[in-house]
Amino acid sequence: MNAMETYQIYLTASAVLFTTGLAGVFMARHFFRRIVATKIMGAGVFLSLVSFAERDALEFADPVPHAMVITGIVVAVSAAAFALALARRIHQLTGEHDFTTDS
Amino acid sequence: MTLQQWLPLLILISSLVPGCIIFLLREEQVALRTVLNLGGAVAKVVLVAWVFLAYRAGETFAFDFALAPDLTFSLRVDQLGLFFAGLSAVLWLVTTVYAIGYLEGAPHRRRFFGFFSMCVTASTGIALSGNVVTFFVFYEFLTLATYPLVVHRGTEKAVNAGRTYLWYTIGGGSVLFVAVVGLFVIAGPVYFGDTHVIAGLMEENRTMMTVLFFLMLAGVGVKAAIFPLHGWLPVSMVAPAPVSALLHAVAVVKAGAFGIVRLVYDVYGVELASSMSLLTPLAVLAAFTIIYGSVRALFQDDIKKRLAFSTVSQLSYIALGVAVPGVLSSTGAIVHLVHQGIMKITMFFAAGNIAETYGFHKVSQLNGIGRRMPWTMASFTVAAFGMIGLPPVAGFVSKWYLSLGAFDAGSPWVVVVLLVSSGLNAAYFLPIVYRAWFCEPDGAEVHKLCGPANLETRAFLLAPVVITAGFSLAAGIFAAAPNSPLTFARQIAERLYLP
Amino acid sequence: MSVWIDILLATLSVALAVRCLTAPTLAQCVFLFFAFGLTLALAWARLGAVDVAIAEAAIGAGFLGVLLIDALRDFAPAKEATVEDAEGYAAGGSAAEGSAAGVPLRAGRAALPLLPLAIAAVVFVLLTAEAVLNVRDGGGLTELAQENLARSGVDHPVTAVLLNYRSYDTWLEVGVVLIALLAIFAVGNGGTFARRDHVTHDPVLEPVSRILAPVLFLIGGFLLFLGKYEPGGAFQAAVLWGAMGILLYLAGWPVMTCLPRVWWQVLLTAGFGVFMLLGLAFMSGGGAWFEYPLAHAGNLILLIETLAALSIAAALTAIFAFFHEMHAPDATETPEK
Amino acid sequence: MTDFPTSIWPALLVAVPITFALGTVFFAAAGRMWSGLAGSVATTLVSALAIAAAVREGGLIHHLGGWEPPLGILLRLDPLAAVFIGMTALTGIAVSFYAASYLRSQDDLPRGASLFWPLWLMLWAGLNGMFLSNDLFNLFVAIEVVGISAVGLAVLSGKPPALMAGLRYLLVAITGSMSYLFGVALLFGAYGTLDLTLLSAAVEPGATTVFALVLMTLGLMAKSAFFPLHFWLPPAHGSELPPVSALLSALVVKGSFYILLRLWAEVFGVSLTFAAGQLIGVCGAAAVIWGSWQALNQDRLKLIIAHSSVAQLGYLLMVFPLLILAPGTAVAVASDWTSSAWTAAVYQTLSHAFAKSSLFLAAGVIVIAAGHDCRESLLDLVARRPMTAFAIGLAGISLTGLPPSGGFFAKWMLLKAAIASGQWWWAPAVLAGSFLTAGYVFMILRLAFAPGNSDTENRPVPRGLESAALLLAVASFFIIVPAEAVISFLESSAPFGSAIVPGEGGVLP
Repeated sequence: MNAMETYQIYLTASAVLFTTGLAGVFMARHFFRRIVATKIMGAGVFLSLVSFAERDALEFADPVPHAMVITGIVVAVSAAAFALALARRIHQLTGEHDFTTDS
Repeated sequence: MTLQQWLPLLILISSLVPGCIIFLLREEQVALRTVLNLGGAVAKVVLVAWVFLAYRAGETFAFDFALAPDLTFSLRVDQLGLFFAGLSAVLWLVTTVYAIGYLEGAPHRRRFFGFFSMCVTASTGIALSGNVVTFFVFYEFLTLATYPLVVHRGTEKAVNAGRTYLWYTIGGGSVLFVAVVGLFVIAGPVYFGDTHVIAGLMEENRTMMTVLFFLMLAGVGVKAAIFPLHGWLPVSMVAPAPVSALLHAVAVVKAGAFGIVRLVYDVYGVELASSMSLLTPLAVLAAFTIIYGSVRALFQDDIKKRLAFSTVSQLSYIALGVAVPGVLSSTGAIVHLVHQGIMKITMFFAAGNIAETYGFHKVSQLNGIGRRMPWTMASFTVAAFGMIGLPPVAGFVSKWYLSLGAFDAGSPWVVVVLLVSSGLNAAYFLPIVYRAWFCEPDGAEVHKLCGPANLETRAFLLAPVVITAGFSLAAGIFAAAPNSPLTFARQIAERLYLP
Repeated sequence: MSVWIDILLATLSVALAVRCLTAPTLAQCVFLFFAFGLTLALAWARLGAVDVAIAEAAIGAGFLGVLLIDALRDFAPAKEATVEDAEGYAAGGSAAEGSAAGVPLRAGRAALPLLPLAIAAVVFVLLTAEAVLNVRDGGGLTELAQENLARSGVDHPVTAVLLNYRSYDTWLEVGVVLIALLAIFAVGNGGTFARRDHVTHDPVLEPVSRILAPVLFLIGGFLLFLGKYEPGGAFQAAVLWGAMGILLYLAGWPVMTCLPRVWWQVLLTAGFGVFMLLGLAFMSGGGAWFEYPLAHAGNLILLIETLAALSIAAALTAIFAFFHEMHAPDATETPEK
Repeated sequence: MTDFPTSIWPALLVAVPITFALGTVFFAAAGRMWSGLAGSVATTLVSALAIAAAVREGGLIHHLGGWEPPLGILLRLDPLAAVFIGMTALTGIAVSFYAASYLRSQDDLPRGASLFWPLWLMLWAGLNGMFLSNDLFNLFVAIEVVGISAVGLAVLSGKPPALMAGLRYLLVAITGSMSYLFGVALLFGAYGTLDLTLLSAAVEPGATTVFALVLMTLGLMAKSAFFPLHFWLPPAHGSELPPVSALLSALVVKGSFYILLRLWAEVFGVSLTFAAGQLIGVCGAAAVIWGSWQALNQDRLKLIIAHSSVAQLGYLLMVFPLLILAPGTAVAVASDWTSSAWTAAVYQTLSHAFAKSSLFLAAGVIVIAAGHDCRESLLDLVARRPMTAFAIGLAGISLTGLPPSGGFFAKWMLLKAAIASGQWWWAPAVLAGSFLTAGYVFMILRLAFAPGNSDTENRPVPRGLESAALLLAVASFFIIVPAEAVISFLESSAPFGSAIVPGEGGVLP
């Protein structure tokens, strides 16, 4: 276990998180959970980026992936907030909270 | 480029531009529309004649325009194309006159005449196409231009006929498309008459070239209504009579038949095609279609439907003539392009006159009609005799050459087919003639037949039918004259077999 | 020893993620998501990404968490219909209606497709992990970023990347926030907010907000300024200021209606607009877009960061207010923005 | 690539629409329209000037922030990007005028409908940014700008079906872009650069590249609604406001296709195999047949048009197998068909963009006139609205691929490439596609020719709406005319014309 470096642990976790999120997007029914699932997917991606940054660290970690992740988080949250607004609006208008009635 | 070089394009423009202007006119601008229509039609005849004379004098015409990479729009004038262009131009003039009379007062005439002009543009385009791509473009354009005409009446029947028409023609067009692309990939832009190009490529691509031949045959075979691709033709006779005339005699089916002629004679070359035994299947199919169409025609009571199945049968004479190698057969095939056209258009005009004047659509209603409409029925009778192959009408000449050619090529079975077909032709046309002239009008019809009229029908309707019947007779009687269709056909055919 | 902390954090984050998606109620889902976000933030701190940790904790878990909680007001009642759920199950599984909270995953309907799915998921995870772990070391851009730091106008490499090397990305990202806000307005009532003429202060939050709001404002400003040298910067500041706005809003201050319409418009677009225009302004000297003269780069970046932070904070507040008022669509509306 | 001169045009292509987008925010509905229109005109002008400059110079670049890659981001206006930007501008300006007239004449729209203008101009900027970007991560941000503003536009009508479809679209978009970003992370980890040009030089075959390829391809395919990830598109495009449907179907799906094409040709070539191309091609063929068949079986005009998009996008996928060389094929030999395949990709994109936007705009006219878009709304259209009927006819012909339209040229090139490369098995799919397309196009025309019921409503429609639809239809038909010039411009620079050699990457003959 000691042979495994810190970043590798988190890389593994990132793979699992990405898959979990991906599965969640497809398998979850409630809008709410699907939106959360996309966030988990995103977290997996961001974790991998940060881990790569740590791997490539010299005296400090690679700043480019960090900046990418900060940008990515803001973008992802904006998208999620929009999705949530949509979901709430649909719920208000129709009482639906999943896609079962839609096509 | 001299003015003369632009002549082929002008031939197209003479119907394209009036068509476009007609679309922009208002519905009630009848006079202007009529002037445009007739002016365009006359101009086209004059232009074709001009080109013909110039061509005779040794002038060559080539109008090439690179539309896009690979796609060179090319108009060429050769004897065969000119022959077909002349047929289209003359019959369009006649049909225009007829259509103006037939549709007097009908709604949506603007649309009708607009597409009508497009249709003839397409068919002269097919005639003058210099290469396979241009031919394909006009071939598809013809489909598009005729569709609105088929569904013109907008009734459910017309719309359904339009659907059938489209499934067949678009299907055929798609197959032709693939084949044309395939040919392009192998042989580049194939110009008509450059048969040596294909012959040179034959060695390496034998299978591919065979496949392409049959794909192209299937593509043009749809419009030529070769069994089993003929299904659209009897259905689409619901269109107005001028359209039927156009579909059956001038534009659509002729485009198909002309396509077969071009494919065998000017793309592959008759020698190559026969040496690869590509022609035998075509001959068998054509022979079958001839008999099949005639048999089906026997059982139709609807006049136009009977005529439609007769067209299916007659068209395959052309295919059959093409499929039997030899100068005489080729002459018969090529001349039948014209002969079938003028005879069949006469019959459709006559049927249209009867329907328009008395509302009769069935063969069984025609008892005694000859007495009320002597000119119309006389013309019909001439055309019917021609179809049967009785001398001296044009049809006899075609059948004569086809039979001679069959003997020449050592295929006497073809003659048997022709004889059987003639018998069948007689069996379904003679009853009409008999009823018209020798039966007493039935009680119900008497009343209508006794209506007062100076002429049997409107002059615009009567003149075209008499003229085309006259053509049919003249083409037969003066077959040996220096400028008869037969002479031209013979010249074309002889050139094909030059060493 | 430290490896075990990492393993623990990694495992915990995965467990929280899985549990979050399969939690029986939406409320649990939200709180697990919250916990997941914080765990992740810790993980990032462990990986030396303090900026990211702050951003994730503040925006990823914090702001989105608040929105999710607010959304619960709409969706949560669905889970109370437990009796119907039970009947639905008894009736043979048409539990789809009204039981989304009870049946978190689609597979809840029928267990059969679960097996191949699970196998597929395991294979996918293994593949992903295999691919991810064996990524060869591309070297990254650490050195380059460091070498050019002196020419960037700031001392903190992450800020240098965000606001100089790759400022175009950051600019577009500020744009994304604005677009999301516009899109959210498009969903609902075109961006109108209830006018709180009669100020109804929340008895608990009102006194809290009086103390906390200025503190948040100051910390935000500090973080913003700090970004030049240390982890911190526009986004982190924006979230704190946004939190301030949200707090004031919840406390009952007429946040969304106290300013005239046009001021809100200016506030929301200033960050994005000025960021772009400043970039364009210095092109006249033959430079590139977003290329700043070295002498002024530090100050310009600070100015841009301040405006961007203000805009994002305003957008976050507006989004939250919009969410909050979504629940009561019949409130007196007055056109805004 | 990098030898293109530096210019400010690439920067302006993004900055100008955004400036106007921000401007529109400050106005109320009427002012938004005028400022939005001004923005559209300005962006079109900038696009025209930028393309003119690119034609003159062969291509333009712009180093953002003055930093060279890999540290900075490079905007690259090469011929391929220029053509896509031109497509966006032409569609954009026509739809903008349509939208101005549409939004003003319709009084049953929600209050937020005037947000069309800022969202649309942002979308335009995002698309231009996408076509220009030479940086993987920047592409991600541009994708998100496009994605969120597209969904924002999609839900403008505020009706529940549109919201539902919009949410589905948004979830697919987020999932797709996260998948893409994971690929970016892997590539960055492995090669330490985000710049496409540098990456294409550095990339090596191996598991990482393959995995990134799969993730990015799937993510982009979902965003482009490529079969079998197309499920979200028909309900979304079928329920939006007409100008929005036009924009989204014409432009937005093409954005992710553009990135996919670039990535395959420039970056992933080393890890691609002949079989991978075939797999994508099969997806394309299935899309063509499935989508057309679905379109044939729809009752509502907008749904017919939307399903047709799935089919027409399938043709784009069929380009990929033709770009990848079979083992042992010489690049010089393949230049015969790779150039045709690239032409097919570009022309199918262009002709579909114009034809599809024209059809959606025409559908909007019909909905205004008849109040709905069921089959009855089409009855007697030829007599009631000849201009719209003509637009539908022209666009339909181009969509079907009948000569001599732009769509015909695309299909000609596709078939030519398929036959020349020996992959004749794509021909039946192309053929079946044309056949079925003709089926639904003429189903519409058939109804248009049929006599109408007396109770079919015929409300007045602003003339501008019909003209915009016709303009795009004409564009779709006649883009064949400048083909020679367009192609020679495109051929002047990679990746156009390059063949993908497995194990080596994109190679210009």
